[in-house]
Amino acid sequence: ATLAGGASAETSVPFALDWKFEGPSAPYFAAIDNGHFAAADLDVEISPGRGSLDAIPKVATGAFPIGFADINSLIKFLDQNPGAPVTAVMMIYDKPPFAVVGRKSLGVSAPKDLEGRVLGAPPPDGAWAQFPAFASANGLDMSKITVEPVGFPTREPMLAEGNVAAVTGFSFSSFLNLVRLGVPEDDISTILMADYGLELYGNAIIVNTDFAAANPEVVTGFLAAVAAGWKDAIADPAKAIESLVERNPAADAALETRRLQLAIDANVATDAVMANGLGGVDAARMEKALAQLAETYEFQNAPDASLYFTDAYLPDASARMLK
Amino acid sequence: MTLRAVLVPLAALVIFGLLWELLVWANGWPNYKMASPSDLWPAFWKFRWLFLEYGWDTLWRTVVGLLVAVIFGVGLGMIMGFSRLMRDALYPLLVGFNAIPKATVVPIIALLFVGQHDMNTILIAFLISFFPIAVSVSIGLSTLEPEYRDILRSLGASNLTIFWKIALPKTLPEFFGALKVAVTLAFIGTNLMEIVEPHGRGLGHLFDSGKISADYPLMFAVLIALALMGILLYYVVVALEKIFAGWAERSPT
Amino acid sequence: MTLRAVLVPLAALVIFGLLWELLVWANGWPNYKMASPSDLWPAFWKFRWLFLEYGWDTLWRTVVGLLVAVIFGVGLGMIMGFSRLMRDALYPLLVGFNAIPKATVVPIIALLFVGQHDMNTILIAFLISFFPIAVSVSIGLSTLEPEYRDILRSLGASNLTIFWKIALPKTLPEFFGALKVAVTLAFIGTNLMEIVEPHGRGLGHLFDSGKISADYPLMFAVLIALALMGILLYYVVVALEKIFAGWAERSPT
Amino acid sequence: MTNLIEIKGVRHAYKTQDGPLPVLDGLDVSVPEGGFVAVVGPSGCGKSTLTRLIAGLMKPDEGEVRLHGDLVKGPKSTVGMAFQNPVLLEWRTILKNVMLPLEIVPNRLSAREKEDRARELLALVGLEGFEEKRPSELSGGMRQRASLCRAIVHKPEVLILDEPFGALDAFTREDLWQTMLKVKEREPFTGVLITHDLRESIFLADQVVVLSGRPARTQYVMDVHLGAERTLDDLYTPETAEALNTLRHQIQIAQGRAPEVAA
Amino acid sequence: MTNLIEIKGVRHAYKTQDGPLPVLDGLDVSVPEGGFVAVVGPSGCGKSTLTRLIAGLMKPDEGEVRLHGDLVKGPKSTVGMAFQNPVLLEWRTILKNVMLPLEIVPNRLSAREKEDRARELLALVGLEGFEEKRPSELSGGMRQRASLCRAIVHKPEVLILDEPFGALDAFTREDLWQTMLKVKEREPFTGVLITHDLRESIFLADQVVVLSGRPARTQYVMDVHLGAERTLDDLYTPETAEALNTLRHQIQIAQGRAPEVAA
Ligand SMILES: Nc1ncnc2c1ncn2[C@@H]1O[C@H](COP(=O)(O)OP(=O)(O)OP(=O)(O)O)[C@@H](O)[C@H]1O
Ligand SMILES: Nc1ncnc2c1ncn2[C@@H]1O[C@H](COP(=O)(O)OP(=O)(O)OP(=O)(O)O)[C@@H](O)[C@H]1O
Ligand SMILES: [Mg+2]
Ligand SMILES: [Mg+2]
Repeated sequence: ATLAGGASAETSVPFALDWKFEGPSAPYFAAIDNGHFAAADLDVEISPGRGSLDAIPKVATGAFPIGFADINSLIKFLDQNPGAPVTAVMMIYDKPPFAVVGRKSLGVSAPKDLEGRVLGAPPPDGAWAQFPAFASANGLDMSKITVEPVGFPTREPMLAEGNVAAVTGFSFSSFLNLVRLGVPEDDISTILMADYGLELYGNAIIVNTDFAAANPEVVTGFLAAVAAGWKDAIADPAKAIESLVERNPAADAALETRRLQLAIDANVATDAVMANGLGGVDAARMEKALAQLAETYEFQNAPDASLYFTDAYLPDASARMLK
Repeated sequence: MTLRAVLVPLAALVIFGLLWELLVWANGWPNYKMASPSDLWPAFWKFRWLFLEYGWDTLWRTVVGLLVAVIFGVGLGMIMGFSRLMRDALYPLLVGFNAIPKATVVPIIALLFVGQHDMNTILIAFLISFFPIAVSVSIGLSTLEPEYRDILRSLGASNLTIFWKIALPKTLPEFFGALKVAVTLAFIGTNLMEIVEPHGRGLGHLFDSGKISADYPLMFAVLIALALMGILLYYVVVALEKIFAGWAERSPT
Repeated sequence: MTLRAVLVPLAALVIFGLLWELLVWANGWPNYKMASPSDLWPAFWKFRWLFLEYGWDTLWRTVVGLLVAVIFGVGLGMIMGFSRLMRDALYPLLVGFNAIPKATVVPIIALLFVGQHDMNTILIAFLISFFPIAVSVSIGLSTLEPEYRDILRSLGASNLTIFWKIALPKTLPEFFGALKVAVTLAFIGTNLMEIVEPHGRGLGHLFDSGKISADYPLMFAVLIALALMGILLYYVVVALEKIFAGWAERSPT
Repeated sequence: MTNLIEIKGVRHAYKTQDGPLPVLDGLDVSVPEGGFVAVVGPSGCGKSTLTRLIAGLMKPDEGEVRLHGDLVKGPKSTVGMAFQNPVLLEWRTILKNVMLPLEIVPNRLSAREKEDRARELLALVGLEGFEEKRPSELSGGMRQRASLCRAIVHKPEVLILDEPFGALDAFTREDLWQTMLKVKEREPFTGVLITHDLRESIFLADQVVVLSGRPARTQYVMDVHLGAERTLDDLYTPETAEALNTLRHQIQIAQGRAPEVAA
Repeated sequence: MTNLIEIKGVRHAYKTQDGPLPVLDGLDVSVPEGGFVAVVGPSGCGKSTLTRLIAGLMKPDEGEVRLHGDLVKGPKSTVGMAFQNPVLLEWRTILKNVMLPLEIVPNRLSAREKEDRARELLALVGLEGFEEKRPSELSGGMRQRASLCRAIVHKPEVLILDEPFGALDAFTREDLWQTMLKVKEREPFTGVLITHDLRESIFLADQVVVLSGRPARTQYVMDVHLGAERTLDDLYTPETAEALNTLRHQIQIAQGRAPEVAA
């Protein structure tokens, strides 16, 4: 799996993103453009994806040695496909972006407000999948909430039209889409589930375990570069976005800067991360997260936290500090 | 003859299944790359009631959409077949419309008719499948041999009569060919709606559920169920064809 | 005649555009529900270079996929047209395969041939568009009037010769009809790959970008660009048809 | 005398890629009500074109075609036509093929009566037992006979026959001549018969029109003086022999094989 | 004497929905090399079926069909056939239609030579000037002539003609008879001619075979004793008149109109 690229001795490492080239993927491009990967002798090519469930198999089959995906999806994947050679090695979204986005003018500004109102939810939506756990943590009576299944493309337009009072979705995406649709920003209430009792973790860097076992130093170098990329992006989001727009000329720079900033503030640069550095998980919280997952998902096998995350490849905490 | 008509396709299906199993087995592909037929039975069995219920949802909407497509397609085909002007004017518009991926039309429809899930699904199945039918009818009409047309024209028959008595029967083999294509497209249309704008019904929804829980055998099982339903509908078309256009089949000797 | 052949479709397009504008205007629909033609110009203008570059990506992959589909479809159609056994055996499999939404096949292909974006895109364009061609060729062959066939058979001609000299020319009008359907399907295939498995090229990617930044006029502009490219390719097919199957067009008098 | 069919000074040219091909060039034919005119002429001179003009399937470039004094503007259901090429609808049985005009031309027959009429005609032309067969299961001559039945099944006022007996052997043909006379007596019609059999033209028609070579004009018209009751023996009289000779000579002129002298 | 075509005890029935329809029932025909046999018989008796058997397009249920002593197993490129229905390929010009066999049957002609040959034949049958027309622009008789050209263009060893002159007027037809004799002299072939014109059969053939009504068997065989150099005057000799009479009588027997007496 180590391909020496011609004249340079760089190791080629394809990196599978979970989603398209949006603001929150700018830090990885920044890591390339600022030479962090090159410093670790890595030649990284980033590929967009169609969701976590696209990125995970890409890494599990070995097509990509490293990827980026939601750890909750990974847990389910490993439960359904025991022994698949994939695991998470670095937590990026300390708080998952799972959110309920409502409109104050339609009466939604806190979890309790959902009762008696219509909630739009795309069934395959990651945020919707956590909603039951969120509901039980907040003591919501599910029977009082009318859930309307909606499609991804129509989710925000339906809210903008007032067909539903709130939707489930990723905090940064739904918020910005609504703004684009002409909903006043102060009318939008973003209820981040992680702020209301949801203990789950969010997206993490995942690796093919076979690859990682064979190239531990490559993985560690990669993770250090990622941390550096995030650090740069937090310091100067606009510059990071420039790296992104270079890859996707059709992207709207202002919008993506905004999206990146939202992700940084709500999901990445949390208090815990600022204190301990990017990438680690807390074993106690992980146990709670697994328990919450079990509320919504029926495990085929007994959950085992060690299968899903390992800190074996994490670089020193000093290399992971965001400031 | 009838036995053969059943055995040959069945044998083909079995051979195909075996080859598939072999391919997966030989490559040692994991489920999430490609599931093999033997993995699918448990999925089918576990969700057998849902398969029946959702399968029925998908089926009836597809059939209704297809019926609308047949009616509309035949009408449109007649207009284009009889009038060169309309053919010149409408063909490019239709081709343009059909070159637009229907997946992108789904949200527009869903937003236009919020909540009308059945209607929306039927609408997409219809929109995606009428074109081949219109094309085949229009070609059948515009290439109708003048000798045939003259037989009826000399009797003072109207264009509509010419269509019913000559053009339609003569063009039936092509029409049924187009219908076979339309059947497959209508299925795609129904599922597109069920997957892109989920509303908790139909096999598309089941596929989605499989995707959410990363249950790859279930996803493959849904696809196979779709294929089987397509085949089912195909045989309905074949039966109709036997009745209405059996004369057209030429034996080689 | 040639003037008319240009003016009529153009007039139809303009009338269609006006009706659309009127519809949006009369209903007062917001952009995200349905953009109107007048909203699209800024989007076109702003991204004109990207439209050209990505449009070319989409076009050439579509054309290559279509060519493969023509070759494969004609071959398959010949096999099914000449042999009843193969027809009975293959038709159900093909219908089943085609009833599976290609959007769900895209990830499987993408996973099988990682990184081969061009090939994957062409593959999907091909997979989605060969069926109508195979059907039309197979029907043309199996319904070939024995009188025509006998002319060549009596000279001791092989099946292949019969196909080239009689079956193919005689079935050309239907073949071109199928090609017109296939053109639209191939476009859908290319875009499916570009949208579902993003790799930063093609109009599908531009659409996706529009979606990400909720730029509805851009999304509609991409769809219109796709439609126009479909129409462009349609006229290429029409030109070929004029050359090869002009005889089949019957004037009504 | 009122002429049911009146053709005056008709000119027609087909538009082809290499310019117009003049086919009819000054054609005059008139058929009184109840009359039967045979048209003969060299192959390719324009006889079938003439039938299409009378049937209203085409309009002449110049001149007039009138039925009952009215200009022919389009096809009429009172016209029956047997085309030179007996195209039968392959997806219908012979019986259903013959019944086709009855499905289209307004009439008051019940389904039963329609079928009876078609069966009767088929029996008349010797196709009993083939009613339920498909056209592809018939021989060339049998198809021609079925097409003849289709032309007359709806008792048309005007009957146009384009070489209706071309594919038949001498005896079947002579049988059908007599059948046609019988039919005409029972259900009178005004007829135009295209043929290349001069004896046939004399036996069936009241008048024989000889067309010149392409572009065709009316070159010669001969009245036939056989009574309504004709037998095959009438074909072997000296008068008939003379008439046949005159016609042969005229056609030779039409083909440019003999010098044109006043007949 | 070696017979090039040898048909012995051939029986054939078509499978139809109402059971088998026996068409040939004990057919014997033999044609020596260079011979020309005419086959006559009532409409629908099985003449076209016979041609299909000789051409190898069908196999008989019983009996043998041999060419050069070998059982016919399938179509051969040394056979030329003019079908009763002169199907031309609509998408080709007349010239290209006639050239079709030259494209398929192996030969050493250059493109130029092929075209020259086709043009020559078209001129021979009076279709000069129509080489570049489409079949739909031709009259019935002209199509038939084109189809005749197609049958002989590749100089087949065996030529099967199924009523090749049916749609032609008497003079064009007689012209073509003479043309055929000339062609045969220049490019000898062994021929089978289906016709319903008895004078045609006598003028062209060395032997006339009369088939009985369906199911057909060989009912009568007559040798024609006209020399190789035939003129139309030969048709008006007393011998020919007698031969014609005999044939007429035989066909009447075939149609069940006259009692069968030893001829
Ligand atoms: N659709 C057409 N387009 C162009 N030319 C045509 C068309 N139909 C007929 N012709 C030409 O018109 C002439 C007369 O044709 P028509 O069919 O009337 O002849 P006809 O007298 O019926 O001959 P035949 O006895 O051989 O049937 C022919 O030279 C033919 O080539
Ligand atoms: N494909 C077929 N299927 C069934 N029956 C057929 C088929 N072809 C011919 N027949 C029947 O076989 C008989 C003989 O047909 P054939 O065409 O050989 O007659 P023919 O002697 O050529 O007559 P004609 O002089 O009218 O052309 C007819 O009764 C016809 O109905
Ligand atoms: Mg004619
Ligand atoms: Mg015959």
